[in-house]
Amino acid sequence: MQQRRDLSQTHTNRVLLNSQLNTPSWWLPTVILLGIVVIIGWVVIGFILNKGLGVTGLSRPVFWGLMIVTFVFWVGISHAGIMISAILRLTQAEWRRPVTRAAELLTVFSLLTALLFPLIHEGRPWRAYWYAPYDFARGIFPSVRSPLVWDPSAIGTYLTGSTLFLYVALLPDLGNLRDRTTGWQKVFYTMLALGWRGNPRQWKLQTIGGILLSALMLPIFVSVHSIVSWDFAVTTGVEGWHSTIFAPYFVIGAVHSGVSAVVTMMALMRWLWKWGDFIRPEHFDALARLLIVVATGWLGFTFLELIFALYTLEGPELALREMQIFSWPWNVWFIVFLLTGYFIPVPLWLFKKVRNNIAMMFWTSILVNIGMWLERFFIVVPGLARKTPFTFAWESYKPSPIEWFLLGWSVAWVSFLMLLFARFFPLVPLFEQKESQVFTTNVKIGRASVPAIIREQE
Amino acid sequence: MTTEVFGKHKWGMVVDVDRCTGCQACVLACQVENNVPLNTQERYERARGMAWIRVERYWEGEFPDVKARFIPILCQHCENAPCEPVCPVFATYHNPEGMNVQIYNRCVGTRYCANGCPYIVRFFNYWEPVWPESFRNHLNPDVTVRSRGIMEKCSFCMQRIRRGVRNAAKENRELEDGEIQTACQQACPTDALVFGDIDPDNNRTNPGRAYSMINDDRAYTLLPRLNTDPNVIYLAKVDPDREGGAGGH
Amino acid sequence: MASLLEFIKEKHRTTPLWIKALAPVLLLGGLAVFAVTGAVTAFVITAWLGQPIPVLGFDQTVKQPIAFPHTIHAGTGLFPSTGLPGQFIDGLEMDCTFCHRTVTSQANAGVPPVALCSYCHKVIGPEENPELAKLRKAAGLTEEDPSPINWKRVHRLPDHVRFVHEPHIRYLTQHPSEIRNAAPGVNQLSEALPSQVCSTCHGDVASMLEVKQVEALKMGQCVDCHRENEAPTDCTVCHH
Amino acid sequence: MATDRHSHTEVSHEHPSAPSAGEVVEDLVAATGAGVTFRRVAYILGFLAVLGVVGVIGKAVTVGGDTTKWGYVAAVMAFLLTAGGGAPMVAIAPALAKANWVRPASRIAAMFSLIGIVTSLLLIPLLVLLPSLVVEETRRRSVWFEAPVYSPHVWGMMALVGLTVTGLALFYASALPDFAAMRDHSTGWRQRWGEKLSRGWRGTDVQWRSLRMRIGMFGTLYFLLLVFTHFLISTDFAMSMVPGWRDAIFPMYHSVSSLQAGIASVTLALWVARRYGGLERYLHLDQFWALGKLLFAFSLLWFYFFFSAFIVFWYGRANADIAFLDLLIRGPMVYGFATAFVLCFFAPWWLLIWNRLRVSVNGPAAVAVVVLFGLLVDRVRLYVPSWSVPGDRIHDSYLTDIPATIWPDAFDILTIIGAVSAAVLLMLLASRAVPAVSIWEVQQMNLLSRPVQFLRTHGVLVAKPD
Repeated sequence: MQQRRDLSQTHTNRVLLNSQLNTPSWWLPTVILLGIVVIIGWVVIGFILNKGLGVTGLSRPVFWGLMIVTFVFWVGISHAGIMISAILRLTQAEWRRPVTRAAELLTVFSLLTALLFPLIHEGRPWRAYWYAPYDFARGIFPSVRSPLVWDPSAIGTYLTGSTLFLYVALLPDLGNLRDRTTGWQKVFYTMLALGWRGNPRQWKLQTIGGILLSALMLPIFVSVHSIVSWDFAVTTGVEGWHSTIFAPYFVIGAVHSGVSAVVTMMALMRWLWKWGDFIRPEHFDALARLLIVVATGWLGFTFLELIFALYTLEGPELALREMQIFSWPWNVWFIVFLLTGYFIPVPLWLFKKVRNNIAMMFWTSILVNIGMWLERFFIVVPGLARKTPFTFAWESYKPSPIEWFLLGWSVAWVSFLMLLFARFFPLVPLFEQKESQVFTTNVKIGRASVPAIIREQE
Repeated sequence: MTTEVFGKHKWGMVVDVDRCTGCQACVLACQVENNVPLNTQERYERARGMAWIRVERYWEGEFPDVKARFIPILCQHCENAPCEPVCPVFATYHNPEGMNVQIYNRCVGTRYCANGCPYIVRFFNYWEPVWPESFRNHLNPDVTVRSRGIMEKCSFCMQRIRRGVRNAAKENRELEDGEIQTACQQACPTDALVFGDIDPDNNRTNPGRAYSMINDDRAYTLLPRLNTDPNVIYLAKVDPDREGGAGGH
Repeated sequence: MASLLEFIKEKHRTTPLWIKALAPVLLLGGLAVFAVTGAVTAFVITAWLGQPIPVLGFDQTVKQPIAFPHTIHAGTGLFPSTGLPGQFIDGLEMDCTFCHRTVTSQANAGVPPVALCSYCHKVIGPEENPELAKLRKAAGLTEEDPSPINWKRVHRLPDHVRFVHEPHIRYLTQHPSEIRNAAPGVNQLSEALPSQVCSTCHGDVASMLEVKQVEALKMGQCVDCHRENEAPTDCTVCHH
Repeated sequence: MATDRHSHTEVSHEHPSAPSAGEVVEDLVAATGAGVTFRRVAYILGFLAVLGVVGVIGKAVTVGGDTTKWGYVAAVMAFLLTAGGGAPMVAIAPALAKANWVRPASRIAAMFSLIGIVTSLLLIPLLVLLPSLVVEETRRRSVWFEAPVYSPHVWGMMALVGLTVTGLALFYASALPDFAAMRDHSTGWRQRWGEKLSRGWRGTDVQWRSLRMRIGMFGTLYFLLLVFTHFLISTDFAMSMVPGWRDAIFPMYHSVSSLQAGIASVTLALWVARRYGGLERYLHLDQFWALGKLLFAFSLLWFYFFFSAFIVFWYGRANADIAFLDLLIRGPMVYGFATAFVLCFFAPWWLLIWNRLRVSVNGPAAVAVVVLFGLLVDRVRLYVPSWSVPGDRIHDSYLTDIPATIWPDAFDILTIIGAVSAAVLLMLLASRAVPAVSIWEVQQMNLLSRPVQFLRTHGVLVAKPD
């Protein structure tokens, strides 16, 4: 709060709506460039559907590869939204305010991306509707025992909830935009604003809606990545997967990568739209402190996962771990994973100077997500490659160029969606910003001037 | 009795490892019987070869007292199969005859079952299968040709079982032991594979050959710690050099 | 009064813009949602009922290389000749199994070899019937080179279905009450003839000038019938 | 002061009026006086604690080296570690997150580290009884790979003692200003006691800064040690005794239920202090409401951690998985499991979801009793069957025979009652030696928050210094 400054509402409106009212000149070229990549990606997906999964590097026994890793990765990123907007909202953390919208948005888009990957990773994606209980004629329902049936329902619920949450929080800003635009834009925002006038009743309903959604989404938030983890953990036959710790381990890892992704995005937003007045170093500082706790928790879980894998002293398990940690080329990647996931960023974050340095935060948060992607790779692939002594074809999995391309494409696709969204809707919630201005103040205690927050009486 | 009765038998197989010479006749017979796509060199290089039954070689003992052993591995038709509950669409399930079956037309190709299988006997069709033109009319008409994007695995020659049961019903008689033979069993020169009804609750006058072998001293199952309860029973290799004569796997 | 009118006008003028703007969108959007929902519902309902929409082969006839009349061969009564317009011929009431000989013993009902046709049609039927001329040519009874008849298949199950005629015929002949679309009285018999059974799935072929598929023969239908008759419904019975 | 005292006895949403700094000191120092009832209770508890010692000795004499019968002693040790060890976290965690409500509760929470003494004493007989790591070339499952035979014992003891010492250090560090207050505002032995322990506290800027640093440091260290201790105790004292039991979440499950139990203990202690300690003025609905929320959250977490393990075992169906479920959930401990499930999760869930109960003083305290009892049963469920696996079977690859239910005998019951009584007695004695509500924290809270008129409603202005 020490960097709090009084910003007039006019200033807030003008700066935060700059993307909508005066589109920056870099926006169109960037979107076109990303758009080209996106179109190529869709063509590639069409190619996979047309040719079949032979074009991937998958083999036997590594039946799941890069696409599943990428799926888990994006589901992980999606955990940022609820972490920031629901948990911090319920605990009344003041510094969440400028981040909420972007985090929620990231949740929605990364979930959409995540859902795509298992779909195209199926042998016959056009039959995916069999996951839904519709077909009475044959008397066959989806198998509710399968984690692959739990998955779509959990992710679907999360996606629906996040979208609602995003929209409810968008309403006041849409009203704002409606009053500041003309022509087709006015019509567009008028329709979306649903008659928002900002009267007390509407504010009350909007607040109740937000709090209710946060509380209801918390269990979903936990369940989504737990269920993703059970995709792996319920399998007895794969060494390294059958671990009881997977659910909380995945969830905390997801928060680690998700919050880091939010940091990356905030730095970008600050640079691109010049929102230095609103996204301040103190916000990075708070997020970094949160990340230190989360990352350390995550490291603890990683440690427990490894220790209890070795706890059995069973041959196949030991062989798997030996390969994963000590054999070439896995050993190098394992070190890279540990360094990027924890041992480079976290010690750096311990310094206040680093926490308040946007460029450092940007690069360290990117490192975290490289590490977290590698973590998922380390969970999915080596386990399958060294499943049991019966693997007669011990061929290591080599992802094909198409799979690598799709991984990169997914980043471009999410960025594309984000930029497209940012053109039409404010990425920093205006009303939260103004509310924060009202709620925070400085009080004099003795000789010191201390930042203070006005809270509703409990 | 004139209609086909289903679920009366519990099929299983006994594999006498001591008799196996590793000649691979079973592999070839299975390939021909079940329209398994041809394995090219490229497929094996990419670890995508398909063989519903395979002969694995393993080494026993420490050098220099090391011995090469062979063991045929096929779908174990586990009673407690890890592949079954994970399928979201019931494309694989346990049928009343004790078999783990794969329904090709229901499969969506998640490959989750293959991840779960500790014996690695499930195969995925990465490509549409192709046969040379001269082979087209040699395909078994009783076996579905699997298209790309679905899983397949040993079916215990389901088509032969169905035909045998139907013939018995047509002739209004009980099925005889040994009447149904799987392709691999038929091809085995040393009679190492024995297919038959192994249901212990079945009140039969003639116990049947497979059934009489499952309680052998040498009988064991693969990976017992996973509690998959396979219906494929192995009889251990007899090793005269070793004390007691029988060496386990 | 005037002031009231003014008031209403004023009220009307200030209708919120968002309602005005939303109205056409809601209308179009509503229609679109309705259309999509309708399409999905139609799909689901057809799947539930097991009844496909009558296009693409179902309930349609197929042009065969020789206009073979099942009516004249299997029916009773007077039927028009397919080759000679205007002529009528008495139905022969032949048994289905006379031509489809393997139906009681094997998977396929069997299309008779041309020799079986020519056994009768060497002598029966006038020379000037063009359809019979095609048959005789195919059977090698003429000077021309014989060529096989490329009969078009009417009832085709998907490749992943293994349907065997034999047990179905066997069961239905012993349980005539289960026969559908049968001639009057058949369902009361204690035992039926194999040829009285066919109508269950194929309809009254004897009355069809050109054979068409009358039943959908979707999986739901198979499963329903198997359930009603306590036949096995395990997937592997038909799929392997 | 006396006129508005009654207004705090009834539960209301009104913000409590802040007593002046002087009143706070006098009130809280005066509250350390011991009455007749207090003495009586203390004597009874002391007697029960002695009975507990008799219980442990009786146990040693009657069953000798057979581990089977020691399950209940292990269980009560684990329970005390759970309930007492987690409590100081309640003081630290919200303090790190700058939450104001916790200030009046932090002293009592930190006081719970004294229970570590009882836990450490109980560890002694158990360490002797732990089967050694390597027997006839076979190793029992352990987190120690190539370690000396007695390493688990050494590490377990060091962790527990370290935890206790850190907890006491935290307790002492945060009590320094209050000792100074005792020095300045009381007479007799309390003054001398305060003078000795306050170590020249004058309240200079340097002293305050080092106080805050110490709390942060000891707090972080305490948390890390807590997780580590649970990791060691739960694996060496429970998991390693059951062949095939490999449950990576188990230490975390212990840590989380330790926090749950800690919250419950603090709630209960606060309620007792408020009801019988004459501290109504300082312990308000705020504290109970906040603790109720936390208790609710942690009860749900209990289920989450339990279920994460359960579904993997249940779905996995390997022999070891089945044996584990048979032993702890279906078999000899089925009633224990059902009771623990209801008391730790189901009852708190449905009780605390009810606003009238959660937003009250008595409600969370009542649920705290339920949760504490549930966690005792849960520890019994986890430890007793583990210790009842025959010694020659713990090197197998998985459990083939499920041992029968072991019921507690008289000595077990005496031990449980005695250990709990000793723990409570220590707490009671400590509350006489130092104010049960931290004086400086309350003063600081009054300084930092003040009611304000905000637009048309009432609000609180909370200052948040770095």
